[in-house]
Amino acid sequence: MTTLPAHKMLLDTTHEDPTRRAPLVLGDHDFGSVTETVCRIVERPKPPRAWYVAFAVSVSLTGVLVGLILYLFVTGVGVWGVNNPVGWGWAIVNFVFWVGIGHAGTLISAILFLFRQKWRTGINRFAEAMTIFAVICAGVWPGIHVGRAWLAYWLAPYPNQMQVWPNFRSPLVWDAVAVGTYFLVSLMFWYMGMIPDLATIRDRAVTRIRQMVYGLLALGWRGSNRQWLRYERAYLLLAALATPLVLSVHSVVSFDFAVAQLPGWHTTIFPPYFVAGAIFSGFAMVMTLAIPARQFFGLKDIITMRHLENIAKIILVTGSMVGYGYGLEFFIAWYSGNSYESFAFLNRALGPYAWAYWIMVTCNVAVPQLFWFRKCRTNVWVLLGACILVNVGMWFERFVIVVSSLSSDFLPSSWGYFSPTAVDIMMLVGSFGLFFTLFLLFLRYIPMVAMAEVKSVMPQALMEGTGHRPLGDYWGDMPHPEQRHKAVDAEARS
Amino acid sequence: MQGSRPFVFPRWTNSLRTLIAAVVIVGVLYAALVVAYGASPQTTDVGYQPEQPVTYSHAKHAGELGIDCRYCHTTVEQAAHAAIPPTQTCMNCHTNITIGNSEKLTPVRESNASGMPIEWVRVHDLPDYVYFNHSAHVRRGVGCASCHGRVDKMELVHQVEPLSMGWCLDCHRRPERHLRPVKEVFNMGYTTANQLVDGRRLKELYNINPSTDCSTCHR
Amino acid sequence: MPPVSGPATGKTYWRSLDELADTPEFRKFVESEFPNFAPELLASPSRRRFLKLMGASLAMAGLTGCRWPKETIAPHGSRPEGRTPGESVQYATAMELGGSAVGLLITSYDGRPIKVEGNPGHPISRGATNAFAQASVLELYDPDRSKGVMQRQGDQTFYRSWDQFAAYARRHFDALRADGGKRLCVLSESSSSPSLADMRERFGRAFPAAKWWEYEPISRDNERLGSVRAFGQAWRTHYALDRADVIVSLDADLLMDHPAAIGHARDWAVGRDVDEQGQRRGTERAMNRLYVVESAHSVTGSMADHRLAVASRRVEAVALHLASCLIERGVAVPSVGNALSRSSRPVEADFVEALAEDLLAHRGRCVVAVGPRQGAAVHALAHALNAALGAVGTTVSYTEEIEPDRPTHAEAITTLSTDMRDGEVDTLLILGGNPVFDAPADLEFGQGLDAVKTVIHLSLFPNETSQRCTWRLSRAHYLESWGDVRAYDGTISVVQPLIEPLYDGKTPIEVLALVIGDQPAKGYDVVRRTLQASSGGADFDTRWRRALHDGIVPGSAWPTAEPPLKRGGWAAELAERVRGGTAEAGQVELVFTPDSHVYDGRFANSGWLQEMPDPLTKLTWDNAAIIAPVDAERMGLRRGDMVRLEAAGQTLEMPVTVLPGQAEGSVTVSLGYGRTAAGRVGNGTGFDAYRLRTVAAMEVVTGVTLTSTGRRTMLAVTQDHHAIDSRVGRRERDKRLGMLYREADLEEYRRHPDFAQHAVHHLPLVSMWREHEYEGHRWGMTVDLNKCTGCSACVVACQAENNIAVVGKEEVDRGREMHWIRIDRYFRGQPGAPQVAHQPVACHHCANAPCEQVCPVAATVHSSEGLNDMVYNRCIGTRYCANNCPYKVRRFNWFNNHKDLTETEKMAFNPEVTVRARGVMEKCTFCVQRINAVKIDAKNEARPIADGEITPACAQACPTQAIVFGELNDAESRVARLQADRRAYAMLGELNVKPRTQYLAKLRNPAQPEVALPGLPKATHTEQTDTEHS
Amino acid sequence: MTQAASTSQESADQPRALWGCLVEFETVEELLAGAEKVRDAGYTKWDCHTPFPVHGLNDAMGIRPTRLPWLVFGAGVTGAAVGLALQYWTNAVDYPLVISGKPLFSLPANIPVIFELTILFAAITAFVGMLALNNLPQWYHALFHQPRFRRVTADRFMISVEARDPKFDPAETRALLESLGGSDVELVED
Repeated sequence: MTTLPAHKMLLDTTHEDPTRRAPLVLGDHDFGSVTETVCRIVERPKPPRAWYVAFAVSVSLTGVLVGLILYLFVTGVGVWGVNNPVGWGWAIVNFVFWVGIGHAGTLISAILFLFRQKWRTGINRFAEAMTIFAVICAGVWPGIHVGRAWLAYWLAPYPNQMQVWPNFRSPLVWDAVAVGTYFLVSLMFWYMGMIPDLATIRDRAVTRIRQMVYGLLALGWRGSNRQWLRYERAYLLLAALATPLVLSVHSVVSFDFAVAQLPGWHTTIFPPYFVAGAIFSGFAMVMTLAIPARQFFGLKDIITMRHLENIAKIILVTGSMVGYGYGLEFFIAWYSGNSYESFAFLNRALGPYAWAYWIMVTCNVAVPQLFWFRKCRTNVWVLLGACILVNVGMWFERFVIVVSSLSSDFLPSSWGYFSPTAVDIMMLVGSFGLFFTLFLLFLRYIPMVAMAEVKSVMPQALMEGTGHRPLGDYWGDMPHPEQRHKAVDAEARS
Repeated sequence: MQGSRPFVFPRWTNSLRTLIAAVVIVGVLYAALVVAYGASPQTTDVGYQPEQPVTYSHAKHAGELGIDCRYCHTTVEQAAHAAIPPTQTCMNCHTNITIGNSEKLTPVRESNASGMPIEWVRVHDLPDYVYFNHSAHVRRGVGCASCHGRVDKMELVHQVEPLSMGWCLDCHRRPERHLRPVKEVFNMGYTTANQLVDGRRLKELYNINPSTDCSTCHR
Repeated sequence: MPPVSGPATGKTYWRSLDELADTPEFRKFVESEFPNFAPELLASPSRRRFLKLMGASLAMAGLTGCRWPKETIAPHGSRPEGRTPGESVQYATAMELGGSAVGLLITSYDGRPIKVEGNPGHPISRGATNAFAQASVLELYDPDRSKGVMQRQGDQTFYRSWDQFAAYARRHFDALRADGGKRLCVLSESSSSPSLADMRERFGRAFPAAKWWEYEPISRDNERLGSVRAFGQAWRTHYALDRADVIVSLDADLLMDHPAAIGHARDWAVGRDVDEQGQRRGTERAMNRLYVVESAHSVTGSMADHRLAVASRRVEAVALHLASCLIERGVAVPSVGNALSRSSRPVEADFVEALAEDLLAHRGRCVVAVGPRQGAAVHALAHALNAALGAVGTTVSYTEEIEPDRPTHAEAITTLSTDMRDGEVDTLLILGGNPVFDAPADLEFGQGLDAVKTVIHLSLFPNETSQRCTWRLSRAHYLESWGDVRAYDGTISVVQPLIEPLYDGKTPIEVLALVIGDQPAKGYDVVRRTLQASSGGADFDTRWRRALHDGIVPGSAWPTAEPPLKRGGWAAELAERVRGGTAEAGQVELVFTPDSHVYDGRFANSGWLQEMPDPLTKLTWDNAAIIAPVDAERMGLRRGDMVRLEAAGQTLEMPVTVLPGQAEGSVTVSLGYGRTAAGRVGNGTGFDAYRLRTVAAMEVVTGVTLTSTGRRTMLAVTQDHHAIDSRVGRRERDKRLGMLYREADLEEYRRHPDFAQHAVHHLPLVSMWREHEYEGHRWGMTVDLNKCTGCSACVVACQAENNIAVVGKEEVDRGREMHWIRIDRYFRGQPGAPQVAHQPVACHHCANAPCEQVCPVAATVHSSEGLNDMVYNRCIGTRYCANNCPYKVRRFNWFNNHKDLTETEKMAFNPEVTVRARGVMEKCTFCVQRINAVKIDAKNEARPIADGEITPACAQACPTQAIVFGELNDAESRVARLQADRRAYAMLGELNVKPRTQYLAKLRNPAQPEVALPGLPKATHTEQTDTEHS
Repeated sequence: MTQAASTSQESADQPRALWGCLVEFETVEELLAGAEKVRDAGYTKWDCHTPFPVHGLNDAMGIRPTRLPWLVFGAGVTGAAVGLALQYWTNAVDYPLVISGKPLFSLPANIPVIFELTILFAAITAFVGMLALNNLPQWYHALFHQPRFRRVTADRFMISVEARDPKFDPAETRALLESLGGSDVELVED
């Protein structure tokens, strides 16, 4: 038992004590007020002006992206900086970057769910949304980066008059299948999680149009226990399926490189290190989005500092894994005695792309080390800044892997330098526009916190004495209602 | 809000569930069918029968009169192209033969006079990245009719086979189904009691093992 | 061609063919011009292929099953004898450049010449070609060519017909006959055509007082003068390099820049084709040894076993010192005798001494050759030395020279421009050439021209000169015309047309006939007449047909002679100059060379040549001032820095490029760039070096100042891009070189014939699965690095054969050139005296091709004959294969590269090869279209394919036959035997990709005993001090 | 009021049939207690309505676990089989091409696709199966007529017994539900 006074112990959400964890929901909330807090955001007639500004910007950037894609289609991929030897440029870099981002969502939902990490409830909803949108942004690239995009459907194994089939040995086919599956599963997972909350909004809706729209989306959910039974089982199954999927997807993405024989790509360490990197960047993005969200929409009670701190810890861990990966690459290159390999990495650190390499190392390895310190883990500004840097760093990681490896491979005669064109740059910016457009729409129209799940981890959902327990074991996780009220009074008195 | 009357979807909306399911399933099948048949050359190309500048009748010449294919398409055994005959070839006969209504022949005569070609419309048209060689086929017992059909029965020539890649491959994979003795190649009416048996024998005899390499047709 | 303006006359006039492409006028024009050809041209089964290629591939793309647009077939009205539509035929002809010819076989497809090959029966080409000949097809179809006849009146230009010109000519020239054409001049390119000579005589009879001048900007007059000095009369020197064991080149680019270069290369290669004892295959003779003394790094220099880089003007000193060394060693050098006092300072003593030793050791089996930039005296000395060393009669022979006592080109052009300026010329007839552009700057030829009332210019292009002329006559391309030419050895070839003149052109012969109103006026008749006259009448037609068929007139080569040396003061004079030469020491010299892309400027509008990387600098679309690394370092210059060159009162600003092996204090600038009226391709490329050229200094200018302007410009190179250059990179490059380009000295090779197998140490290459067997055919290739000179003929040949796109300077700079075969060029050793490595790299058709497994749509797979098939129409353009190709030989169509081609340019396409659409990957196919053609023929004739029957374009064009292609499954085939040779190695074989192309390791043959000679780096992998190249 | 509600909603409808009976609770505890009673009373066509999954309720209601997992398992196996068959047939049987000198069929290269298809099939089945077993989408339901029922997705817990239940009797059932200590017991018409 700790010596801290009860209220301190209970209200300092970052306080750790194996026997008494801080609550996941702060303030004097009951089911109704939670519902109220979350739904208010969706139901308020007008979003804050900031929303409009942000939306306008995002939409116009999306427009830029679309315009440039059309330009690309009529002109040819030559409008990018890609060349021989650097056949893949920013398009692929952006693809891997966005797919990486798209990992935290499903990961938080699925893996944390399986591990009974109840703190996920506060953040899983928009983490999942983020996943969907990120995967959409990712999906744009492979499609448009091929020279004859209008033939991309040849990747699909459908019977055709040519009697030719795709080549299933190609990582690109694996990639298409994996990312496609990942998108579908994430989408189902996300939507399924939303059904009860959509029902809530439906039932609170006042205008006919909202009642109809949300009514349609809620599929007539009645919260009946027989439904809940199958619902939870299905959810568990999806989680169980999504978990290996998350890990597989980025492994497969890493195969695009690992299976090639290009020095700097042909590395067995890629799958784990890509997955770690993906989780790393994914959580960084969650944080980047969560902090402003909870700020603007008054969700500090539900997305608590404890959530942020936990994310920070994960970032620290995965960041260090990635750093270890960087180190190990060099070791392997040296240890393998393969001169091409050794040069590839020497060239990364000291060659023409050294600048990119060192940006990457700084952002991905140095910056997260801040999170060893509680002060940094609990300071939103530090968190925000660090996470943005991490995202920058992860983009550069992909840039370094793709471009520096390609630019100098086996024959010195064919070494060449890649430099992006304006189109490259504007398209990357545009993809952010697309992402934020979707995300802002989400914030506006969809409950950004999984109410039903949050309720299920609230003390009221816990029945003393009955022996019944919601979602796994709660000992120490929830302070008893009385205790909480006492603490709150104490807080009020002091 | 408690007081206000809830909006409830009418009862029939529940039947939508089955409808949606049905639409999804049927839709998928339909798409598959469209791709499989609607878009296949079998549907789009077979039967293509353009108007020709001269109403030349293969049925008349090759059929009734029984003129050998090679009389006009002279290069078919030596070259990749089975050349369309020069106007002169027509005139060889038609300078003195003027049976039937001779308006039909006017374009031919004009061309012969001016030296300007008659612009025939191409019926059997392969994509430009496909390189088909007539000599390689007719010299190995692939009959004209196998690809062009019974031209000797056509008033106006039309396409009878899809000429799609899959169609080519079928024959390259199982040539025995189409092989005939080399001397029968130009025999439009050639038939055999048991094609498969003969085919296998000829395949042995002519030592035919068609390649399905990409570069066989695409260069 | 500049926009022509003015009131419409009776006849329509027009800017370019494509402008008219589909107007009725154009159709009429085409029909009238080539009745038989027109229908074929406008719609033939082959033609259609490229006409609507994009359309087709798009139809393929989205709208599955949609029929292609309706197509028509237009057969002949009456088919010409022996013409099979869609089958290609070869005709023999010859192409003349700078007054001597190369015999060619032209592939014609449905009446369109589409490909140039060497004529195996021709003494010079012997089946091979050079880049210029290869590119001549594109020149033929160039839409910017001069069209029909144009007349300039004031500032207006009118389209005229030949009849109109003929009428004018009759009036005009009849008037001139009065005074025997006193004020009439003809300026002609140098030509070896007997018919032209004949017509010239007739012209002389018609206009006794008229003057006839001959001018070539790239002139070999010094050789003539040299022989005059040595023998008292002009003789032409011939080298039999195959008989030579020691070859000494004094500033002579025998293998590249010589009328007989192709033959030289073949002969030289004979001496490099060694067996495992290091002896020439099948003989007891040793591999030959090449010494080169030069300032500019030439192709020949890059092949040297010992190369001495000295300023061009010091070569004579070296030559003189060599002579004295030989004399010391008791060689009687005729007519030099003791004119050389030993007082002449020893130059590059150790090199020359060793060289002298080597020459002595190989008396009668050596050659001393001097280049055209060296003075007459040096040439004379060389003749003396060859005589003294017993070379004459064995490795050196002499024949007569065409028109032995004509004035030199410099004299000719000078006199002419003076006459013009003095108003002594009323009518000037210019047959070919472009004097306004390429005459020495100080003559201001252009201004002189304006002083002439009537200037008639017969020209292939409306160039700088034509623009200042009253009449522009379009000249018929050699592929369009009847004519006759002599090879360097005098062999006569009949030039026969492959196609009716596309642009209504005529040949110089025909124009002369027109001018003097001579009959017959048709080229065909004139040529027949000349030939008949020269070779008797009896059954002439048979011999005529034979000549046409074989491409040569048998026995027409000049007989060789051994002219006696005559005493001359030249030796003393030379010694004098060398002594005085000290004065110039320390001054920067400027050396003019012909350009590897545009020669003297005439090929400036050829995209193929412009984009062909220079063999040494790898520069495309430009020329630059080549400076030595040391100079660059001293002046702090990098490639692309703009400098101001001042020479003989003329100045020129141009970029520099740094080239290892360039002599210190010597700047090399190639001529021919900086055209202003070349055409849409050539205009505004490069910098006009003629502006620095004066009559006084046609070859070398001394006392040049070179100052940096601080500005930079972009130079498109295909190798060593600046940005990629880093210290780690350079070190790695030098480290890898030994593995990629394996070489050894002859001695080491004798000791370890299998050294190439041990250049790379790697684990045993085991396969994880059972390897595929290839019954039937298994194609393979070898490239003999010991023979490849880097001349780049293969690059252009491949481009012509495979419809490879030209992408332009900016795209090349981005690294998007499309060449299927490239020649990697590395330097090794000290930048001052580097060793050069030329390594042609095309697709290796690996058995375990890394590109194949990564393609998602199976667009590149292996054929049952071991080819790595690339299926354009299946490719969706992921570019994954290119990323995964260790040889980086795959090329991607970043844009629709054929979008801007005119219909005429498209006529140059090879219908047997698909024209690739945008967004599609392409690469070397081993010329699969040729393989299949031969296979089908062989099968139709039920015969096996003979070894060597299938030859890819690169191998066919190669002058040294370094590239060999064939059947690996037949142990007796040339390629199989070569791959079994112990010099054979697979580049990057350690990756276990099992390439089907193998290289034969390079051998160097340094002098024995080992003496400290330049060109022999002590350590094989020395750190590059040069930051620019490797 | 229900009357009013329903009539106003669907005037077109035939005379109302009785659908069942509904009771409302404040807390989870009450709900569970009540549920156990109804269970023990032997009702079968009844259900509890909660804003979130209340655990232990299944025991309280005595309903058997769902068979969804077996469907999902089956789908997964199918996915794997399809993945393997597809790749084997297309690359090794229908159009065998020599690619990088590799065997026509090699399992390692096929594992990723097999794996992804397994997941895909299983996941779709889990989602669609859940909907199907739950009769969703079901936009119309008698309970939606109840204004109070809308709080069940927010903060209320309810028990509904259907008239279809054999033991259902308007009076008795109503009495039973009132005895549960919930509030506002009422009959629901359809």
